[in-house]
Amino acid sequence: MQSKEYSLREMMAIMAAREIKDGDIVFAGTGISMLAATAAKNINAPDSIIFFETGAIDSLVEELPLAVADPRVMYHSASNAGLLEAFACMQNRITGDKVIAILGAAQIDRFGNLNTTSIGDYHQPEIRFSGSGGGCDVASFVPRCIAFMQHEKRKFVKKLDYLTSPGQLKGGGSREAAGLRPGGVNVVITDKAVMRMDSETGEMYLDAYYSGVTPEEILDNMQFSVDIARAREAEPPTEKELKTLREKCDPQRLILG
Amino acid sequence: MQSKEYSLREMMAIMAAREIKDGDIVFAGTGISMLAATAAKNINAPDSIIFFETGAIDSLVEELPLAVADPRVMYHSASNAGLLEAFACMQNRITGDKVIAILGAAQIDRFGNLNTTSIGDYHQPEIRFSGSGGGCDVASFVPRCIAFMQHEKRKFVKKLDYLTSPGQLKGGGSREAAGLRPGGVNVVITDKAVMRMDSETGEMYLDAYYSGVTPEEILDNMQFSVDIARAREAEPPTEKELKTLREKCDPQRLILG
Amino acid sequence: MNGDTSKVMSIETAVSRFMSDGAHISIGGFTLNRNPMAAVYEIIRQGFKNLHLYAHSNGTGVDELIGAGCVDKLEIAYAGNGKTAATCIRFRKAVQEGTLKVEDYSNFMMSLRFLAGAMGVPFMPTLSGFGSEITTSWGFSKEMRQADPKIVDDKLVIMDNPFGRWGDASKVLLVPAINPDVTFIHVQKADTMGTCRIDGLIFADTEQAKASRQVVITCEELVDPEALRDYPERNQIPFLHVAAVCHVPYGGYPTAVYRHYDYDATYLRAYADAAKNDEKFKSFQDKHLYGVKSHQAFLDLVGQDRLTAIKADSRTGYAVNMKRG
Amino acid sequence: MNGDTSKVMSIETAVSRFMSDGAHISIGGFTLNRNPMAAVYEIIRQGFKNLHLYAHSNGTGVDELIGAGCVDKLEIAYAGNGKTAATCIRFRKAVQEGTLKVEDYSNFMMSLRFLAGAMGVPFMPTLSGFGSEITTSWGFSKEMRQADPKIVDDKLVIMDNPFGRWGDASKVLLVPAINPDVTFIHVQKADTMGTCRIDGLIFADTEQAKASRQVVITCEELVDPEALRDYPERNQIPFLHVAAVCHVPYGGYPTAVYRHYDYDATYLRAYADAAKNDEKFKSFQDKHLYGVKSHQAFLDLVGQDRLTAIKADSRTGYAVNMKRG
Repeated sequence: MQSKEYSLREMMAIMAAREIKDGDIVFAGTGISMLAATAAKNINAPDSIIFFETGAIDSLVEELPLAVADPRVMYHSASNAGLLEAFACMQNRITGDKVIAILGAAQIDRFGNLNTTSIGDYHQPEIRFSGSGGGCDVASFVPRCIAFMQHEKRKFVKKLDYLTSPGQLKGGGSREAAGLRPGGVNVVITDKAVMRMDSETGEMYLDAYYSGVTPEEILDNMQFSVDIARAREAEPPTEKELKTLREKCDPQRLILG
Repeated sequence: MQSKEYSLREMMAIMAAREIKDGDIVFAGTGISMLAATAAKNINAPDSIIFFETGAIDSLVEELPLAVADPRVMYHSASNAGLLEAFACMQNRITGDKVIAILGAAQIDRFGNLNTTSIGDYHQPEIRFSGSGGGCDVASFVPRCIAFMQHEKRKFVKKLDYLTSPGQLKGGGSREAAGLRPGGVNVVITDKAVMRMDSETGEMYLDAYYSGVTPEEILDNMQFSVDIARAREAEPPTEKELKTLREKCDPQRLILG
Repeated sequence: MNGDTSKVMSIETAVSRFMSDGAHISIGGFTLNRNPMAAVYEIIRQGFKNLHLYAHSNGTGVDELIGAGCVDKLEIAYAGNGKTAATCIRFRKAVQEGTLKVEDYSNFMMSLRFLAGAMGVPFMPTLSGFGSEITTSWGFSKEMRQADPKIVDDKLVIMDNPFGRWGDASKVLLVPAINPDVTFIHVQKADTMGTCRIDGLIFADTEQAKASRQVVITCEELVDPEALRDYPERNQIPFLHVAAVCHVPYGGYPTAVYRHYDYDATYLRAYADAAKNDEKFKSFQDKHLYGVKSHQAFLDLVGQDRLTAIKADSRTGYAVNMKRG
Repeated sequence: MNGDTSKVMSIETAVSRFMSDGAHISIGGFTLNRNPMAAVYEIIRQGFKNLHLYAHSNGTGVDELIGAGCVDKLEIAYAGNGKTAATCIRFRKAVQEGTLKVEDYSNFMMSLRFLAGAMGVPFMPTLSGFGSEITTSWGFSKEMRQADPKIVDDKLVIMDNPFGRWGDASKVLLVPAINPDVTFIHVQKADTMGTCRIDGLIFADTEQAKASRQVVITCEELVDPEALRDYPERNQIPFLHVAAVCHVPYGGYPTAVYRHYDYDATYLRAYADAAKNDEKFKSFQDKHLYGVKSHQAFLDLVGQDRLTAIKADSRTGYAVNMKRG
């Protein structure tokens, strides 16, 4: 059963949660990405494993952490190690191939490359952001990455001001030519749509638009155009998904607002 | 006060113990080298720190371990880690420069290079030994290494059958030219004498012969000759040294026999 | 034997003994957790300048040091502080105004750089970062690097895999070792010789400590060496690496220390609010930083109520249901 | 959630499921400590041959596998077993008789090779070994290496430091990653998901496990996952890396398992005595290895008196004053 009453943030969290399958190791960041990971665990992928770059594995997240170093990620985990162990686990193909990651960015381009560093000239930036953190590492190693974005023209750009985290670089096999393994962002979840990367060209295309949003409106909010021929309307969250999200995952509404 | 009644093994243990100073981190192997480290700690260098390649630091050695992985090295230590931590601690100059190591070998040459691998052709050996273990690593990293040897012609050889652990290689700066830092064996303690490496040439010379042994007898038991001009008679163990060695360090006479 | 307690000293003494202007330093912790804040505040109060700071994702401590004008050069992966500041505010301001030179790496790269320093090798290899501008945009120019013997000539090096395709890699990216002059680490428990036992995540503290020429430990509890010899497997930093041990309860405040106290969301928000405006920030610093003489005086100013509110629950290790919204 | 117990199985099942002739395998422990002996004996009883074995200083297990004729190729740093055998006896015999191909490394190099495998990079750098014949004498020829895709083409590579003299090094020696098909580790405590808690020294077990495609854990105590969640910092191997968990009390016997039991010096000496003579060794194997059907039957044969004699003292973790001379 579907619900008409939900926020865009709830929609985004559920769209991301649906990408996660049982057995996946879910690399979670802060904010809505952590909520999506928790939602998957509580709704559709109980045997997914929450994993933090700080080194915590399979934490019992009773309260939503506000950072990946929040003590709430340390409770009741299978292991509390450190950054080296966490990134090694993703770089190593044996475990790394099971990882699905959720990332955010200030800018994304048509090939799923991300900017989390700066706007303007790198040496004299107009706006400085936090920097890569683990983003560049995750985008380098992890076969499946979800990017969370606000669907705005200044965020879906023709050319990134700084390429922090590699996606398909320039498409057409340029990722592998640079030395990277297959991977990087393959799904983009926004407040209007779900976009994916074409496995042939490496270019973004519109996979699903949310109820009440047209493909044209989506194109109007991007600096580059994408293929909309494959687009369908996204399946909205079910009552059950929403109930779990609200009551089990973020009862304090720290992320849902 | 000196004692006339002591075994050669006791003499060797005490000679090695005297090389150890307070503040030294003592890399100990098995057998007599472990006994020497314990002797130093109990006699002349109470603030030396016993350190095992298996990762134990400052263990409380209540019984002599029969191997560096003996559970007796794990008791009451400051840290029980692993091989990587132990060798990193020696490779790292900050801690590594404080290490003094005790090694053994089947063969040694005039430049303090050691063989613990094989006799005869490496691919079809007449006698196969255990191999490097940590020996090659220690000889590569540690500025001061003591080698324990039986003073026999087949052990002090013109040419090693296999160079396992680097000393001064071919002398004359060849160690540094190969990529190694200064270090390797600088003292050789045998059942007849104490030999040292000349800091200029890297070649072995006779530093001290034990009571009742002549320099000529020492030369007779080596395939190569060494400078004996600097030789003096070694100071025998004191009563106090022997008492501590026997009563505190190896009451079961596991090593002293 | 080994009863030496000469490493035990006040944080004021440790900072004045081991710090110097222009020093290359590193601080432990991650964003809002286990930052060595008592040490950070003391460095600021003692007025050390022109520091070269190495960090991976240290938020709170890094922003305070930058905000106080102590830092000239920063090598870092991430300057954010959880929900209170997606980008650290004084950091952003300093970069945008050109008063801080930044060299960007990733979290893994910075961790590997500390590991290389700890292991005593010139670099560590990774498969991260090919195609990223981290490899091509250098915050520190080649000229600046070559002019300073304490800075490595190359930010990183990319080379072909010398073992063919072994390890399923065609290329490797090498990141250079870091060996800070001094590293400050805050832990739950340390003994008088300097051995440390950390609860919860280690972050990269172990590698930071082992890579450093001098290590200053602040701890919630200072214990006799005997007390940490029961389970040596739990001691992550052996005393060999430690130069000073300072007993500073709440030495991580306002960041969290697992099983002891949570972060103070109220304080971090007040800091973030003040940080947005130069004048407000100056008065915030005057009150909380320069207006107090010690970490204890700072805690007294904050008040017992706030410390009680963040007290860790014994089951979970954090303050359950604490107001954080 | 995560209550999955499908990894729990007998050691017989685990060996038959994950082993195959010609497999590349690795075993944990060090000389006479925490070798996965129940697994080793089961591999021998099930008759796996032509194995490629990786070890650093594993004595007891390595010599048994070689003595039983299971191993064709060995990459190792040290084959000795403390006082009972300065050089492992069946190992020495096999090398001298030319029935075993050996590639020599150092302890640090082997540990770094497992670390490289665990970290997912093709190699690790070290400053060890320049000038040693380890670098020039290759046990596995270049031709043999190139013919086998599971063996790296180069034993090691020496190159100039790409960062100039950074890290006080002119050259670096690179050792290639190992990723075994299967690794066997014996631990004190494991949970049903596969997470392990090791007491005492770790040796290189963590890296060996993380480098391996499949990991089989044997444990003294099998516990519910809940039981290891109290202090996650103490769990060195998270379940992500583990394929099978087998509850085998005394699974490390005759090697020592810290806080549980000591090595059995009597058994190790009897083994060493028998190993010196082919016929005596055959009857020793017939009795202790092929004459029993399981590890429990082997322990029954050894007898309760011997197990009592090696029982660990609760203060020290080993058998105080045990006869070892």
